[in-house]
Amino acid sequence: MSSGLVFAAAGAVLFAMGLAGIVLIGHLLRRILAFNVMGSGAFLILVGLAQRAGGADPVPQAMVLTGIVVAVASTALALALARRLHRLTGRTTLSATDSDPE
Amino acid sequence: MSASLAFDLLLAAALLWSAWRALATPDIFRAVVLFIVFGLLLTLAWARLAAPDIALAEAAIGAGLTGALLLDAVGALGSRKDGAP
Amino acid sequence: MIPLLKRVAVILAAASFAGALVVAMLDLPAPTVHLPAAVEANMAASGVAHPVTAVLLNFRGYDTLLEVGVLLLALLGVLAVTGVRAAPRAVAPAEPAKRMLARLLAPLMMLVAVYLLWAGAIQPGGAFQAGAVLAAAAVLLHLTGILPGWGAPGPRLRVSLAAGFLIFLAVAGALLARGALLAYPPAQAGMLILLIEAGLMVSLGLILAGLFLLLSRDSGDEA
Amino acid sequence: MTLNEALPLAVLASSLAPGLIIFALPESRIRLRTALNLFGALAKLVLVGVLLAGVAAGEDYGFRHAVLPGLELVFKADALALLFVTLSALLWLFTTLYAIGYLEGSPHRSRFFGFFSLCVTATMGIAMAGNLFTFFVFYELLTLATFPLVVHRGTPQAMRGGTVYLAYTLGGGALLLTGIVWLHGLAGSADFAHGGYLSALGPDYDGQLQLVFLLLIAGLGVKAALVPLHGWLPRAMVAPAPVSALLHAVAVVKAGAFGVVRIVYEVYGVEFAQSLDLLTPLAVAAAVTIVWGSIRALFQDDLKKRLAFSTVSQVSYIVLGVALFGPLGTIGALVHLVHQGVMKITLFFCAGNYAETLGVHKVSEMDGAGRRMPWTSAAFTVAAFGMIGVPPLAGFVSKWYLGLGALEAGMPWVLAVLAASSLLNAAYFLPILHRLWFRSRDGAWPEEHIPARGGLETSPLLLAPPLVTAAAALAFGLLASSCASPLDWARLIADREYLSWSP
Amino acid sequence: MTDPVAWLILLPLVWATGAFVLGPGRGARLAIGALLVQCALALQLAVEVLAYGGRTHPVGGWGAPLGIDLAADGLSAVMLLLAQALALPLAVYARAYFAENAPTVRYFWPLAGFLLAGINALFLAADLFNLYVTLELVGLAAVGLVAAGGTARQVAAALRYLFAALAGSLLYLLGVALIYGAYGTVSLETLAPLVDARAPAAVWIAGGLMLAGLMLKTAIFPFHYWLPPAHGGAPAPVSALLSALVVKASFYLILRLSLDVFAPLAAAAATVLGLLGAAAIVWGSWQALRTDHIKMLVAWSTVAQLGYLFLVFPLLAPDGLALQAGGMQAIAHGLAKAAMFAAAGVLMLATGRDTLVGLAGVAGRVPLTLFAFGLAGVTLMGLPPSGGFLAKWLLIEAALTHGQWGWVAVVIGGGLLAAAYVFRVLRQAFLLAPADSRFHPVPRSMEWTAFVLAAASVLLGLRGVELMALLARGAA
Repeated sequence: MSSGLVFAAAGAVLFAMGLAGIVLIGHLLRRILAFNVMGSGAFLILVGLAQRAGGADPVPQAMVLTGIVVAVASTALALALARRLHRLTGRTTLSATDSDPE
Repeated sequence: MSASLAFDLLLAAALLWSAWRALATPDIFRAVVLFIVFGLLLTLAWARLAAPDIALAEAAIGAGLTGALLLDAVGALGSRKDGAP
Repeated sequence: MIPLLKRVAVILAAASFAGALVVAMLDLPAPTVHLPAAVEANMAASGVAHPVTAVLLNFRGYDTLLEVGVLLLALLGVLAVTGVRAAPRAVAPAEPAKRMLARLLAPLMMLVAVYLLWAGAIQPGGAFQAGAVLAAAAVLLHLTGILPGWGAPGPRLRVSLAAGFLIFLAVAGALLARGALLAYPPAQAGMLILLIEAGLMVSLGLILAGLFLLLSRDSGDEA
Repeated sequence: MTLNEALPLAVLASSLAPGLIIFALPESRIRLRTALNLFGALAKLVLVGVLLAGVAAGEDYGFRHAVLPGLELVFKADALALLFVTLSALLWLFTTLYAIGYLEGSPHRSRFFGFFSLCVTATMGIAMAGNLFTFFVFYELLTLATFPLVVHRGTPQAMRGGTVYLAYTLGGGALLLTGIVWLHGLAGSADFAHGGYLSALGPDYDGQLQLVFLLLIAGLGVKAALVPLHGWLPRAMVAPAPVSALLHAVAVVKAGAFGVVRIVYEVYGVEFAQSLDLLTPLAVAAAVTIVWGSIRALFQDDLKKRLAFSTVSQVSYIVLGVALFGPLGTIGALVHLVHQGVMKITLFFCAGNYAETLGVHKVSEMDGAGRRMPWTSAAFTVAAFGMIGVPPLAGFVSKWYLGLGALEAGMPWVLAVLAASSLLNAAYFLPILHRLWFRSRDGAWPEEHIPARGGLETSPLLLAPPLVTAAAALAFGLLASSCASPLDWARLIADREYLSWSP
Repeated sequence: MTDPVAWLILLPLVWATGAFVLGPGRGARLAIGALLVQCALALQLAVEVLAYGGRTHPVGGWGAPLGIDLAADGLSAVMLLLAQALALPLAVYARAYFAENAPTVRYFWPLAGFLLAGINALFLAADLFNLYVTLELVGLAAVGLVAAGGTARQVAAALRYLFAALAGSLLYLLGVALIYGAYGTVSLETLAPLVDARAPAAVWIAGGLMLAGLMLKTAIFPFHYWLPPAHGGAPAPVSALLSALVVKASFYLILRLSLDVFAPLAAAAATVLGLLGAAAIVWGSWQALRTDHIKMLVAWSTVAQLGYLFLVFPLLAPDGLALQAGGMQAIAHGLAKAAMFAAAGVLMLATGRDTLVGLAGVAGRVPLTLFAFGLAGVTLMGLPPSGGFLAKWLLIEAALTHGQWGWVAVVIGGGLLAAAYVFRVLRQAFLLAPADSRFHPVPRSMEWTAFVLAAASVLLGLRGVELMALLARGAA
């Protein structure tokens, strides 16, 4: 039970937690949190699983670096959209009817 | 049960706990703070996984910048009262 | 389905998914390909000593090129959405003590950033971390009222935002004209990577800072 | 690209090119549009003449174009194709003249004549198709090109008629496509050939081939207006008169009938079809349609609807002829394809004249029209007698051969059907003639648009076409045995079709 | 010297960044010029692949497992041709569209540039993680374009789209992580021989996750909920780009993975994908019949037409019929859908309204656009002589040769449903215009762009031989 596998397992639980969060949470900001948790879970699995037999593997680590930057990019865009929606409609959740044509 | 395995398991448990609390608390400000705690714990986890680059990046970008963005968003969204959970 | 039933069902499904995933990961046989050995073997020709930077900038440099594109794209998305037009709104200046602290910290953080950039070749560090530290410095200065928020980025700011990516593209294009895409000649590899990383540090710093400064302004006033 | 390859394409282009140009013409360019239309029609007639001479002398004209690996667009101007091509080309010229007169001053004429040319191009494509794939391409193109003409007036009623028309034709097209692709899977993309190409498949395919035949006939039956599938034809009468005349009396319904001819003779082969005993049910379906169409026509007060049901019945003569196993039946079917076209277009032209000139739409309003419009009524009478089958008109010739074919194929009951339908034809045409000539008019005409002046009962462009086509109906009857008559051409086709068959 | 594979990725990145530097609302001429070069490059690549077969470009010169490879085989060459062939006319259209009604979309050109760069990179990528980055590039650009209109409706639709795209990307990423964990590499070429039916459970889970992620991004039923508001609400050139290209990128990826790496595993999901495709056709067409807004109708039509693409999976076989059908449908639908959205944009500009009723009598004002809409409709209905018809023909033939009757009925039914909703629009336009209807003038270049795209989708029906030959050229 190397440390890689411990964190990979933790990553799996984090991913599932984030996935459940996306489905259940309505509030935009908290849903963005869930996406970040889910992403961190995937990164943990990517590195943890690759290093389950001990020894650092630089390739998944470089991938995770790229992943983190992409994650922050997505989060920034999501936050910008959420704030604009809030500025325009005062709502912090997505309602079913808001995107039907007027 | 070597010491390092115990520490890893403890750290993993802390990670899961902080993530679960961050997602479960309805109050958005405390959720973001818990998320930043989660980010710092994650930095430790990357250190344990012999990935100092990621630890640094996670601290600076993951917890740091994302945390700042989220806190700022909480400030902006908080300015107009909203009830929806 | 009433919300409680739905909540329980989703959590159960997520738990069983996590369980299946962990079980599947536990009984995975050893991988057939072992890339760290290949990285080690080619380190000499990569132009840097630190394996992660070698993979990030050389072996999988193409991923990084697209990734910087993604970051610039995110900034574009934010600019297009927030519809920032009016003059930037100044944040109320914090107490003098904080301002003095910020003035002291900012140059120090820039020094750390440059060190991180330089160290990236031989030990953990590199453009992304350096950029993030620069961005943190900018955020700090903004929060203490020294640095105003951003209006619509002027030509000079736009060029500097895109500079890092443009340098990376220029190098890639030049190398493509000579041979394969991003094929650094081993002799100049180190120098080229440093050039790219320096450009990236500046641009990434500005972009990451921009993400914060543009967003924080959005709540202030009308589009 | 030899001359023999270029000619069929030229025939297509002679209506496609003017059509596309007319689409682009602004509404005001009337003279240019008329010139383009007439030039196209005349050019087509010249080309068809060259083809007729060539095919009679044994030349073969064809063009192949690969669309997908193993799938080709094939054009073949053989004797059978030219029968339909000649009919359409001739009638297109007269209908264009008629349409120019009919649509005087109405809006959207560029759109009308553009789609009108597209329809004729589609008809030419159907006639000259060399394999089922090409046939289907132009078969569906005809549907698309006729829809805008049916809804040309833009009134809600026209829209409803158009929607029904689309539902039927697209549904039929879907069935036809399934059958064709199924055949393509079984026998590859073979070309039409005398005696068909399916008999080569082993006996274990018979069950499938019978099912495919049902699909194909159902698909074609929509346009050939076989009974359960004829509902669209009367409703499509909302279209302007020239559309009803050329398309719903000639092009569209003939496309269905022509398809049945191609499939029975040149896909299955008439002997193979007989061996799969497909012809008898086809004959029964045709017979039912003939009788049913005529009965429904009896009760229609609207003139165009009565003519529409008459068309439903008359087109099935062709299908009946095809189902009569023997050369005489075939001759009867093929010659009726031309004769019915000529007679029915005359009737529709006259109906259009009555409506356009006097505002008469219903049979009950036609009292005394003979005195007011003698020439139109004369043409109507000639065509009506032709439809009934009175010698020496064209209708009699085709019914005569259909009767002989029935005896030859050993189906005496068909004679009874022919006799009954002739009686029914008389039953729904003679009252009209009686009203025309023997009733006097005691009131003003409903809406007299065009006053009779200078000896002409209506505008020359509306009067000339029916007279010419009525004369043709008469000529095809009288000169049937001459060398250049449709009967002679039909006999030529039947001989080639039955080379392999000995009586 | 000019290697089209790499330049097709670098060039759009360069002109996108250039357009950004030029400032908001600028960059149109730069984009159109560059797109001309890209079309030439795509054509050159297609000719080379047709002549010499597929080829790989090792980025950085390191070679497969260590470095990242770019691979161009028949399928990717065809998709690249489609992408450039759509981007050029739509760029011309967008230039006139945004000049016409106030530059509502700031930074359209840089966003569109990054979108196209991501799409080209995706068609050429041969590395699972690299595909993740390209998917993200395409996703964020598309979300940015949808949201850039700035109205509350578009921002909400963009958010819904972003969440779906992010969920899809993360599911896909987890799949990549598991694959790397299992085999130690993410290069498609190295993985192909390693994956077999007896793969460990983690690999099966990875395949399932990646499939689910890509299905979310392709908006196949039941994951289609985000597409109609996003494509229906966005400005016309954006909807055209998204509906014609973006959803096809993730479909291409599912096809690529189920043909190469996950071939042994793909059979398990094939029938399910086919059934979802059939459900998409029915549900999409049903919704298209009920909405009375033009662009929502065309957006729902995308949901339906994607169903056709998914019918390919249960029919994939060595005889290549289904692959040809999929390729032809992707191209024909791409061209037709771009034409239809372009035409819808013109109709809305002309009548000033988005509703079908508002269309009455428009035939007199913008006849060319209506003709374009009709031609595009012919392709969607799969009526001859169009590319859509050839795709339908190939699909039915593939289904019949495998004796799978169900799919034939679905394809035929789908065509009739498409006819139903296309003629809903065409019928309105033939009605007589009510007296008070005013029509705004519309720039000719927009009408001609819609017509050229629609005519291309129809003329495709006359000549598909070379395309199918190119499609059959497997990897080198």
